[in-house]
Amino acid sequence: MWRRLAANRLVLLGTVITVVIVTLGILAPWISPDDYAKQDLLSSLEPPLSKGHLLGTDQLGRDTLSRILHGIRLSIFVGFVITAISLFFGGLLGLAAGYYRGKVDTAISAVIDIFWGFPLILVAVLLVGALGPGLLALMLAVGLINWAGFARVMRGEVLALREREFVEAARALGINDLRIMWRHVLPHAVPATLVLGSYYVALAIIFEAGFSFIGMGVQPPNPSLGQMIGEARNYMLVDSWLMTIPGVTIAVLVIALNLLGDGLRDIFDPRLKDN
Amino acid sequence: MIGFILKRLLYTIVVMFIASVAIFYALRVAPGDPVNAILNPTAMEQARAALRARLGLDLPIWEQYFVYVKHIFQGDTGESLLTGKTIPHVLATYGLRSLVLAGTALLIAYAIAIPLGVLAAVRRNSIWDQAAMFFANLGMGIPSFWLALLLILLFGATLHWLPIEGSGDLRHLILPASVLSVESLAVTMRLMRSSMLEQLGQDYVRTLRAKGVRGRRIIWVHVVRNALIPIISLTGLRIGWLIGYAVIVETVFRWPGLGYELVDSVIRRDYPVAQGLSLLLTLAVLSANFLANMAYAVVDPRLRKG
Amino acid sequence: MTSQGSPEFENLVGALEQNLISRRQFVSRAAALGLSLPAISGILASPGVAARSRRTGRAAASAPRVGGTLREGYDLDFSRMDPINTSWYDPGFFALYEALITLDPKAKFVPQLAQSWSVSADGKTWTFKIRKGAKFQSGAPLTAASIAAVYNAIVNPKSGSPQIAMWAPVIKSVATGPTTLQIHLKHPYANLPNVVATGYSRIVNMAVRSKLGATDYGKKVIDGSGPFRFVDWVPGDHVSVKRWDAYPGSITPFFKNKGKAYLDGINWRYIQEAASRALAIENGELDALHGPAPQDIGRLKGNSNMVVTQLGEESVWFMGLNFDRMEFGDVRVRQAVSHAIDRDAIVKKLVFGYGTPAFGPLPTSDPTYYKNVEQFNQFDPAKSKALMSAAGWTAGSDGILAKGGNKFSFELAVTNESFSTQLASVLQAALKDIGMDVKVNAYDRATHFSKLGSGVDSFTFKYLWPNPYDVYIVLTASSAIPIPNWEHAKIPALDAAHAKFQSARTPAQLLAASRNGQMVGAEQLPFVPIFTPSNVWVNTKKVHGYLPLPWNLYPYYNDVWLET
Amino acid sequence: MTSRDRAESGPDSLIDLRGLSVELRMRKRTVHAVNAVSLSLAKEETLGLVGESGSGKTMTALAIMGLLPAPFGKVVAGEVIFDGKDLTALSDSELRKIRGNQISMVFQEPMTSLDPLFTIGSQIVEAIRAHRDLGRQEAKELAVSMLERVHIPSPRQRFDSYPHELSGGMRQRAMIATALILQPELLLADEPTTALDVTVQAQILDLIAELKSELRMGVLLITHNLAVVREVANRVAVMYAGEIVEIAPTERLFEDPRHPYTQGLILSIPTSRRVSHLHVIPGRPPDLTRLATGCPFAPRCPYVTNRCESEHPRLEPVSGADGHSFRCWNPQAFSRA
Repeated sequence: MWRRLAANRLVLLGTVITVVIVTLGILAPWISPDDYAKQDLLSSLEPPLSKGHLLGTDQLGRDTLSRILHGIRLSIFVGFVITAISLFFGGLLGLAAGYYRGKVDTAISAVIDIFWGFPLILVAVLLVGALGPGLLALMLAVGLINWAGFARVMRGEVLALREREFVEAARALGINDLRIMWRHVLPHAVPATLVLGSYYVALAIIFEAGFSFIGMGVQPPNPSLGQMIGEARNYMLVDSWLMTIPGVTIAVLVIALNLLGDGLRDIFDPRLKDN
Repeated sequence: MIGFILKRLLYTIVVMFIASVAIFYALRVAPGDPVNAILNPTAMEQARAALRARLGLDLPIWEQYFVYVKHIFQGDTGESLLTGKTIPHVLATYGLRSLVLAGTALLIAYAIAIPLGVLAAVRRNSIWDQAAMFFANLGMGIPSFWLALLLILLFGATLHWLPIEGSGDLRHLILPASVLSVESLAVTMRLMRSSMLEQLGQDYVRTLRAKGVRGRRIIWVHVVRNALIPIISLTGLRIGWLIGYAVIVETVFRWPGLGYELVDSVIRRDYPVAQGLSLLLTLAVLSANFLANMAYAVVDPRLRKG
Repeated sequence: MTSQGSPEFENLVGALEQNLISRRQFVSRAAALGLSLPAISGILASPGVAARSRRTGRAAASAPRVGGTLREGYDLDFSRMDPINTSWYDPGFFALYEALITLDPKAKFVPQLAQSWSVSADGKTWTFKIRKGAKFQSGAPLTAASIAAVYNAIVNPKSGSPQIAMWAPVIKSVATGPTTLQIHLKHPYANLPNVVATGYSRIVNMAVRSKLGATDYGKKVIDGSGPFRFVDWVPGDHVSVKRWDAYPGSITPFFKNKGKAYLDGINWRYIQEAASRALAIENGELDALHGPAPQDIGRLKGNSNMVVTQLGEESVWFMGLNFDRMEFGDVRVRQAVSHAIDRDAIVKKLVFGYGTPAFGPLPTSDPTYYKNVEQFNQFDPAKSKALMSAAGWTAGSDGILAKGGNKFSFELAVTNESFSTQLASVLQAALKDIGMDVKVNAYDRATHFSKLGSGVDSFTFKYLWPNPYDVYIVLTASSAIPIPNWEHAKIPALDAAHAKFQSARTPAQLLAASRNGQMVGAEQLPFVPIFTPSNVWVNTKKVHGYLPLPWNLYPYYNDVWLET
Repeated sequence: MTSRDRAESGPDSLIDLRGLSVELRMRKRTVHAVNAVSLSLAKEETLGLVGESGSGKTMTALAIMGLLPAPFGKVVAGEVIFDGKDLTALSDSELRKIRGNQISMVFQEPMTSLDPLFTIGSQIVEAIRAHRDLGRQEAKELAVSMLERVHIPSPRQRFDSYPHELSGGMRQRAMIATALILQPELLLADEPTTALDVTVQAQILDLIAELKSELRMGVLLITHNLAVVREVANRVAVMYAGEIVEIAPTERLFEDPRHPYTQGLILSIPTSRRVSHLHVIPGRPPDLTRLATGCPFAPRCPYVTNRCESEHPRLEPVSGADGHSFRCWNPQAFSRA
């Protein structure tokens, strides 16, 4: 698989960048030069490359590099954790729906459709209203909608797989359903959901950034890339670095993730292949 | 087809009902109430209590919901607690603005994405193709709100060409619509390209060439039309996404549209407005998907019958 | 501490240039700022000042033009414009309504609806002579009775008026004739003029108001006596008004225009994003603007088509500590918090020097400000630590103060607007240095204020009031617990001081009471004052007769006209 | 060159393939799909081109049409002479004027070979208007009459039906109508019946035969099914591994096939006597990425000799049998055992 990833230069690039950024994020607490919340009002709005602050400082004199690293950490946390959770539940329900069909399917599909019908933004806004702004509301919102996406894909895959000889055979041999699903169906259905997952991670990251940007997401002093841009907005004419750095970071991370996604798709799902 | 329509209708009703309950509950369990938006923060408790009672906020939530539904069936859709504007009026105003924004964005996106997608597919692996795909990746990666700030910085702060916020004349529409269109543009272009490539490989293309039909006609009359089908099904989701995700862009440019006003009304705890807008938003998304399905059938004769 | 070029000084020069204060006032205030007389006279002679005062002079001299709509940007969202229970009074109040009396550029009370007034010998009865010919925009005559109706409505606790506490000494108001209004008091109350001059006391047609209902008036209909009529109000976006051609004219002395307004209309736009405000006026989307982001002011000052007016603001950003939480009931703990805050740094960096540190409950720019409060609340972390250990709190291994196993950690509730969250982070960091662990919670306004109502550990709030001592009472009187005395402050000495203020018989007594109250507040800290932002107004050179005054909060629009 | 001399050519010849070689150039490997194929088709003649799938039949036809799959397909050698012009040398626009006009092609997959979004009628009209400027109405009349000629019932209604509304057989008729609407001189029919069920196959073959005589055109009938050829073809060319291994008048080929492969093919035709034990040619078709030094059929040949392994056999005429040539070092007498 890695060789095939490597085949396409862009995909390779995406993979490498993703890995690097993710690592930076994970290591943030240990590698960031400074406490992301530590202020030095008197040395605020320093430009990049100023002494002691590789990427300069923000309006409160906090070290931008440290905040970026922790911001990445948070983005990654939101992106991957939420996606993982919704993939798990969505996948499970999709699997059940696709495998058992009939009433089970009708019931689950109905639920899927209903959740699918809700605008993510609405769910997010309401949850933020109810739970107060913060990560929890945000992640709940994303999870509540995304699982349906995974469920749909998984269901489709399983419906198709179910008719394949090896499954029929297994059933004929009287192997119990759970075992068949686990051993024979799931492994073949996973790739498609993984592909979707890689895109959902990117989406979740953008979404978190967007909501933190308008102040409905992560609350200070915790750094979120989106929220950093939001705060930097007021200083765009005074110190445009402040909004440029986190912006570029998000863009690079998301683009890398998308490229990675394309790669995964080309490998697992040639049907969807762009070229 | 009729059966399909009826099913969607039922589905829509169910979702709307669930939504209305969820929204109603979520809004009222949220801490804070409209009183703080209507009265002075320093106003004494007596005044607050009086207002709460007048708004019926002292009843238990399920009872309030019951009252709300009763009123609706009596044709009284209520009015904004803050401004006293009737809900239909509010919905019309903000719904329309959102529609204008999302519509324009979609128009911009398609006007650019489709030709570029075709070009990229026809001149596959050419410099055109690579450039197009590069920008597609960029467009999908750049967070819209950040792009918005960059444009404000350029066209508003530096060149002083365009207003940086608010709504009104066309000039106000340019920046938000462009920003909102970028992501759709990128996605559509990619889809159009792959869809074109798929169609170009079809047997009927060979037949057309064997008939001696001109290449340009084959592309624009036959292949493009076939390739558009998936785009149409995407459109539904797109509109939903645009109307929803627009909240971020609307907030950056303070374009008073549906999403923006929804956030505002939730913050002000203007329950009737928030409820109305939420339901409208849900309905918009549902019907967008529905329309996409319809359009599908119109373009593709195979789906017309049955 | 203050010197030439310091913000206070800037404010002062600004005021002088706008002819807001006489040269004599300037001299005395400048001296108060610790400037030597030679220095001061030097400034007065300086070409900049002279030139700019001449310029404003000339603008006012040239002939006013009728017509045009003034587009004015604001930093606050607009409330329902019902004086009695609005959530806040906005500039619109100064175009739609008139008050009994108002303040002139010299902070002197002058006629508006009342042409003259007098106090009885026992100080318990105020008699106002109401001008003739005043009307409401609906056409109804505006008489002493109409005014009495408004005042009597305000004193009803259900009215929701934020002024109830200030009206406490008032028994009732009666119209003894169409042009005679009498206000009867429980006891002498020299502060009464301040109370009737605010936006909350402006005169609305009670007939119309009660017909529509207290909470529906102002949504679609407004009936005041100001020179402009209501057009519409879109919260979060704008308020617009158009000229009232039947306006009977004003008797207020410092208005040059005694007749109807020059402007066809006014459109106020709410611009939430601090950064967008300056951009909007630079882009020509606005003619005037209040409250540009501090970091943009310098740029605006450099712009030759802009007039930047920088005044002190009748406001204070403060931190409220709940006397019932932690040990904030203990004055030493409150003082420890106060000494941990580097106010100069906050002013210098958070608002780029456009503001002044606040060491007492009143803003330095207020005429009644008492400089002696500055002996308190200076930045001194060492002192904070000392105070805390005196209170029995000792730092644990993690550097957090602890006592009997309880850590000193508490919530700081703020609104989720960008400035208050930033201020919160600053306070959080400052308190961490003295071993206090602060959790910042940023809420939307609705949540924030209901949380305040139900009680939080601590919070930040900025009061803004034409006569700050009045709101000081409202926010700290033990009678106002829990709302709006959110910090649940119970300080007998302060209640006493407030009582003195409210029963002052003469302006002299009033000033003395105010100073006493300021000293008590600075020492006892019912709330921890932090700083006062500058009150910055910007208008393009095309706008004339535009005169913002700190003590009126907003400019009057009678004299304003637009060059083409 | 030797083949060039032998390729019969004359005034009555409609199209000449001279040493035509086609390669499919993939990223890494190159497939030698057609190798030095020379054959010619006389006016009004039906030539059957027979072979297993992958033997180069279709590529030969596509090469004639200039429709080799872009971008890999290339004519690397030889020429295709059609009324005096070398088609392989023509520009695409020149070729376009010939396609569907003088030379038409019918494909194997009637299901997918029509644009699903357009009516049958409009797709025929399109073919007309691509070459003649006729008014819509005239064109429609022409199309309808053509639909009639291909025996599509109630052609007027059918004119407005979409492909998915027609049966496979009907679609193939529509395809044929489209192909023949302008009365081409040459029809390339690539497995026109394979995708259809047996009863329909016969009808389509009859239709082609019928129209051939009506329109007096030449037909290159490409199929893997000898039985089909026997019905309609005047001559048969057998292809293997991208080259012609045997070519002869139909009757002769069936009486006296010389090439072991041809023999195998004939033996594998089901007949009344021999349904029980059908002959099967052992082994699989060769890998065309590498050209064998010897006879490509050697690995599967029952009569293989050392020479077969080492030397590539030439296409030699059978003495005394006009128009019968084959490639084999070790021909055996044919026995219908």
